[in-house]
Amino acid sequence: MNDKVNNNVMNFPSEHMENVRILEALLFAASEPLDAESLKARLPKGVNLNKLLNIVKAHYENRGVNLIKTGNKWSFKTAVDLSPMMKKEKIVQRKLSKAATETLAIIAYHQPVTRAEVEDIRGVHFSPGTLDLLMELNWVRPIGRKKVPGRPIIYGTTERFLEYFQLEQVSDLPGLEELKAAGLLESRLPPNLDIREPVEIDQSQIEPFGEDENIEDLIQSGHEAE
Amino acid sequence: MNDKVNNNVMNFPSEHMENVRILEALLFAASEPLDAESLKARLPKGVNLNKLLNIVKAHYENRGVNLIKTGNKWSFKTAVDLSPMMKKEKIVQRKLSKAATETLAIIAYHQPVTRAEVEDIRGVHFSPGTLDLLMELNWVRPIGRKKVPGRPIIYGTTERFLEYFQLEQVSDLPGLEELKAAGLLESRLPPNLDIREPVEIDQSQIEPFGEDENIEDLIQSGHEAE
Amino acid sequence: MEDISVTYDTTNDPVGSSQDDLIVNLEGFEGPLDLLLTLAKSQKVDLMKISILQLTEQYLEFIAKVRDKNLELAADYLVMAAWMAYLKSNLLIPREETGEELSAEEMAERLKFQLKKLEAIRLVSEKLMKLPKLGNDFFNRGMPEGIRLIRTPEYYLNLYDLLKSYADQRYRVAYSSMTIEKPPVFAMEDALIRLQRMIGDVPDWTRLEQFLPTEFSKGKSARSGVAGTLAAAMELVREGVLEVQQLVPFGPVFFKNKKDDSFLN
Repeated sequence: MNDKVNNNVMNFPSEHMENVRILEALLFAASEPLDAESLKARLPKGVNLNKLLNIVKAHYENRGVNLIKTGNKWSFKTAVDLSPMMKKEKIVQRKLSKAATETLAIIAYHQPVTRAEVEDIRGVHFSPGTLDLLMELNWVRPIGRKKVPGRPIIYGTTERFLEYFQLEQVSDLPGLEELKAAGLLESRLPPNLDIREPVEIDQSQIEPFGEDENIEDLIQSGHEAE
Repeated sequence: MNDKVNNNVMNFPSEHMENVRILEALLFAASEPLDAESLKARLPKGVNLNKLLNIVKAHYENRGVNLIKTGNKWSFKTAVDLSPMMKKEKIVQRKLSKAATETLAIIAYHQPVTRAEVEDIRGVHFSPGTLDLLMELNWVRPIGRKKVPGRPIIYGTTERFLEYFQLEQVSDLPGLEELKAAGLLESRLPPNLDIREPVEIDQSQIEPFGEDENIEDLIQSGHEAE
Repeated sequence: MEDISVTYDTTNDPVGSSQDDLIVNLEGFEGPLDLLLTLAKSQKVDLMKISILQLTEQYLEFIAKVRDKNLELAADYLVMAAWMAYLKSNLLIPREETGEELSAEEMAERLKFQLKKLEAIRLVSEKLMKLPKLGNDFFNRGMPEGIRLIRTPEYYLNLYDLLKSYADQRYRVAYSSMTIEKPPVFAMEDALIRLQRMIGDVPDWTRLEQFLPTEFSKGKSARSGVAGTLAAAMELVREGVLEVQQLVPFGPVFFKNKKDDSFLN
């Protein structure tokens, strides 16, 4: 295999090969399409840029990635015939919002908790959809009802949450001393700082959902008893 | 020229060519390294992924862009030897402090390791923010708790760390073999002070989160079920 | 092994330089172990073969010089000095082994090993940082087109951000709930309402203290009660419904209903 590939490489006139490599790397790493001027500025002086571009273009012609000219700028793009399968589910990754991150953290550290308890701990009300999003991501789930008047729904983290953050168990999350040692908390702490040592959920404190209860409905309609 | 290039393409067994193209496109389009499971999910069923990856790797071996394996993930990167030509793309990077560099090295070479062990080797307490910074860079993460009183958190390096230094695995760290051979990775002084054969990390002393690969499998299967 | 044990004395530390230079650089040391390592390397032999006795002398001499110059010395340097002095005396006068405590020789060997270990980490951390680095020597795709892979959720979050978020949020809440605890104040507005309601029933001179609400009549909060009530009283005097009298400086203050007074007269 290596022999074959090396032969391919050797198909380029050797004096061009090094410049071709540089051109490939530049176009690959560039954060925007590059015009001839930008390319020339980064290549050794006196190169025949058009010739190099043609070599690269030809090399990638039938591959999964092509060299494309748009306007007077050059860039690599995935091959057009493959782009439907790339594009179909092309998505922009978004970082979880601050509110959702905080809510998730509080549920993880203080679980099992009710919605009202999370709001109390956070000191602000939920924006609608925060909990929905966390449940959609399958990081948080309703695990039953609290054995108190009103029987509010209580929430906890999921297996998926542990897998995503590569934790074996909830109690592996760092506690106060460890957060402090890791520099995540300032060394001078207010006396009333309330940091939980995260613990596994004690199932005896929880009343499981009834068989006739449709959890999805309860959550979506917001009819949980608070 | 075109003939020549087409011949190159034809050098691949034709039954692989379409899959090679898809693989190239996936790896080019991805914003981060991809593991085998992610790639398989996008390729026709029953493909021999390793064979395809080897074909692509060999094809790019001497080009400006290379196929790189870090951890158990694959990505294209510009060739390291072109570094001098890529000056303009360089990202200005914060230089790590001596404390942070040493802490990173101790965690990388001695992992899994507790904070106390790092402090013991350096002979000083953590300066606030050292671990914080390494975790923020996503080079270091808590990977479990040690099975000793107090169950201290143990730290290890991340896949991002491997990607950053272009290491396929932790055992590729420079000088690791020498350290082992000199008995310097032992947490305790050898009783008779003879230089001993390297002792593998005693896994029974650790409450593991599981080998990375296993975790990846879990994630994969868990997600597919959704 | 050879590599590790040989390379240390080829490093370019200020080993050859005098102790005065080292003293100036005290700030640059990462604790006593770092200082010991630098001193040990000046012996120019394998770290496992250094003379601990000599190293002890070097360290104690160094600490003495620093203290002569009245430079600030962190406590752990002094702890180490005390330990080194203890080690030295034990090395000079070997004692009977108790079986429980480490012998002086063992302690010395342990120290050598610790120094060697630190030195080894220094060496490998240099090697590590010399590796090609992402974003510096090699690069990722600059314009990833993005694909959704089955395992990739639309939202992402890393463990660091999760932990940081929790720590920050807890910290913030702890501080905000502290600032909420303002000292209670008997506002003039409240005092006015109270005084207006009460004054109709007091035709005779009555001490100010009688008008204080119970929660502002004792301890520190009484000050606020008196101030608020007095301010309210002044307002009522201005409106012509109240008379205020104080017979001696700092003496008790008396209030009286003015309307009733004028009726009687």
